[in-house]
Amino acid sequence: MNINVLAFGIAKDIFGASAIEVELPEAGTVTDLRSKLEEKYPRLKQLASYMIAVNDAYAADGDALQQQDEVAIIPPVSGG
Amino acid sequence: MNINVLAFGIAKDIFGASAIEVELPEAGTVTDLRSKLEEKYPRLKQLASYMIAVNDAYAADGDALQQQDEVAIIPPVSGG
Amino acid sequence: MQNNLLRYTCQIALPGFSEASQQQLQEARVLVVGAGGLGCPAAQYLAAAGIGTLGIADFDVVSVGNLHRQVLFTPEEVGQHKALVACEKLQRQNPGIKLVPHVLKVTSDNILALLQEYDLVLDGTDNFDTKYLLNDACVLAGKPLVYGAIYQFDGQVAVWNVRQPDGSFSPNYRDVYPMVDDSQVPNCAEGGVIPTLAGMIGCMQANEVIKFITKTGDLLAGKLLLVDALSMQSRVIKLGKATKTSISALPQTEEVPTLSVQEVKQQLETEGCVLVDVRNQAERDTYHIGGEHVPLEALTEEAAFLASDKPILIYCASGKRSGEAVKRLKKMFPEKEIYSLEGGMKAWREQV
Amino acid sequence: MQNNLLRYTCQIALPGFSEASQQQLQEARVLVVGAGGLGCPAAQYLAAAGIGTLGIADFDVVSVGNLHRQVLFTPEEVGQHKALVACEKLQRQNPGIKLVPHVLKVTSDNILALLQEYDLVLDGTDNFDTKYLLNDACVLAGKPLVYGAIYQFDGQVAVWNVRQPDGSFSPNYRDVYPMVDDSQVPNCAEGGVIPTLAGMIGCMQANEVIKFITKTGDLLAGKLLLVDALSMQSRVIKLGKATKTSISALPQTEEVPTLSVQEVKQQLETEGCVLVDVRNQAERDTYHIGGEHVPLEALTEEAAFLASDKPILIYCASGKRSGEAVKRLKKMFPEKEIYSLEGGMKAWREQV
Repeated sequence: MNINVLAFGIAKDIFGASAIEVELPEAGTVTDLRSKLEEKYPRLKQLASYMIAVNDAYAADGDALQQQDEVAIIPPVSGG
Repeated sequence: MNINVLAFGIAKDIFGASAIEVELPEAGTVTDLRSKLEEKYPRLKQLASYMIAVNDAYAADGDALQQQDEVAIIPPVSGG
Repeated sequence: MQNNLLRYTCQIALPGFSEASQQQLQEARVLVVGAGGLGCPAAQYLAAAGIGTLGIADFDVVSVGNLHRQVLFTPEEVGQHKALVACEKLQRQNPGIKLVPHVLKVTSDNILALLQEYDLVLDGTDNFDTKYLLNDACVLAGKPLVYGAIYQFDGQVAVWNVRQPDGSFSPNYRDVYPMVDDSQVPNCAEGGVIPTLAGMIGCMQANEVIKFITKTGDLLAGKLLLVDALSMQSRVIKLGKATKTSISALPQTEEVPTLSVQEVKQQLETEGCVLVDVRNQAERDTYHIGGEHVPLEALTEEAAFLASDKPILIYCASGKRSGEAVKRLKKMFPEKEIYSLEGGMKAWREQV
Repeated sequence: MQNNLLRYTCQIALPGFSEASQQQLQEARVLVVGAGGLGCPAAQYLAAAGIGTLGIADFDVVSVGNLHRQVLFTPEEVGQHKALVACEKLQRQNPGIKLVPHVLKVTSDNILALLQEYDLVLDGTDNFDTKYLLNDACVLAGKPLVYGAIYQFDGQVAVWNVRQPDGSFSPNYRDVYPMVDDSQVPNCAEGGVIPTLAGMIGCMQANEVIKFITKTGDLLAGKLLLVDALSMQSRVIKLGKATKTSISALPQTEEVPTLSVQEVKQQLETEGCVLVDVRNQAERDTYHIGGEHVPLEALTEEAAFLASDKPILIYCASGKRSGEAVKRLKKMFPEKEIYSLEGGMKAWREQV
């Protein structure tokens, strides 16, 4: 399945776009998405942590994803 | 059909609630909704104008409504 | 980098920004109408960001009740003209820009001349009459208007009348609200307002100004942003691409005869006057200064007080409903001496 | 109404508010950590609204590059301590409250003692080390933390560590971001920030403080608000009801040896030092002050410069990556004399 992934903050720079499509196996999980993204965008892994939200709720690593889910990558921000 | 109507600003005071249900005939329009609301809540008519938004878009008087539409009543606000 | 740009390093570093963007801000001429809850934060950020010419129009003076949300003012400045105090402070904040105070009430007689000096207007006003006047004047002058409004915990922001690539103009206030009976909509003096919402909405307006001038991001043109400070949920309502209204003349500003608190005190001590309270029963019960009680809705039916040959002074919470009452009565009895108490019970309690 | 409440009439009039709410605000003790882009507007509105005891903690002095978004400061105050200038101005804005300046860098040694004086903390800091320190200290002290953060056009707001009716605490920063490699996330000095976003987010933080103290509305507890100033779309992410983290000790504050611009100039004119630029190639190409160029990522592999017996001065755009570089090198070579240039190239260009 193809998951539409929205980028926030520095993730926009890392992806070079404000949204990307990621191909995942059926019944893929948040962990699968993380691995796929970090493989393609190593800088994401270097952040040490970033939040994945699915349909505007925090998603834990084991959560299953579905084609129509709205997925957002929300990296930390430190400015003040 | 039953339409769920969200209230903003002074409409919350007028309805006495932040959301109400309104019974409309099938294929009812925005005009039908206005009449129904103004009949039940005369103060709404006294505002002279208020916006009705359907699914986060401005709705003109003739527009048809559907059961699952999210309808919002957005009265004018003047403070500064 | 030039020395005078050091101040702006952190915004020039933004993606899509450059020294040329800063130059656009420096060349821009922005008029803020109303130095109140919205105008104060908006003007602070426009000055900080380097808008080259910043006009502040307000005829009013600072009052104690302003201070909980109008962050440019201190108690020491109560009684001074807001436009002058604001310009003086903002000039200290950024000596590299030009500040222009306009101590005047914008009216149908002066607004078009005033607009000629500016590229863009920020609406920091607190009443429908001035909101419609600004809207219609900006439409006639072909200039964009960054609108904001607040009440209790609800705020609105939009950019009206932006020229599109096809030559049409984006919707304006009359596309959304063709007309309003303003006696039916309470203002902040009556219903209250949370100060932090004024700050948010004023900053959002300044943000749209900067985006417009530097051509950055997606403007709130053809859109209306609604903010709820209780839940911090907000939504953007789509209004369509182009205006459907046609505006060909300004609404004429009606002069309402008013008396200040001090003038009323003097009048009561000398020849006296008939006091009429047009607020509702609950407001009357909380506090009043005597006289007849005729709620605004009942005014034209219960105008027995007009039989007196003394001047009539109408009062409400803020001067808004009493102004409306004076307008209505003056239409029916143009020769009668009728006044509205300026600032209403709020001003009375501050000054007596 | 008492005379000292006149200032607050327009917020006491709010639905759900009363004179008792104003009394709650008067009795509250709020600590704002960081008087920068977020702390300035937040403190302005907290002072205006009548928070009875308002502490401002900041060790830094005003610099020219702050002025585009830190609206409490003027060019005349460059070089003065932010906490002192802020408290003096806010005291004039509201003489009826107590302002407490804390000119200090919060560290693992002093934060818990400082928190004892306050009921609630507002995070106006600009770096991950202090954000984690505040978060963990508030969790240990059982006090809520109103978090805010900004970068370019993106902002975040949340209220961490709120005690729930069942005795559990709402999520905190580590539930969302367990740890961060801060050298990988640019700060505002590097990537820029739009000043109006700082204003919006600071006002939203002050708004959550007022809501918390007066028990009004729905707090952003168990939620994270994301704001995009380019489109003005925002969304609220649900984080769950209770924290899943367990925090039992504070992260120890690491002291990074730094040299100020003036100290570096003096050093270069006397015994000299080895300059190392840890920025990326594009930044290097735009402007540099000489020395070796070793991007942070390559630092530990390409540390030939360590062979010199002169002191080593590492520099970047803002002092953040150079600080990180010093920490890493000090771990490997604790006896070496290695410094970070305080404020980086930004400070250099302002002061040389």
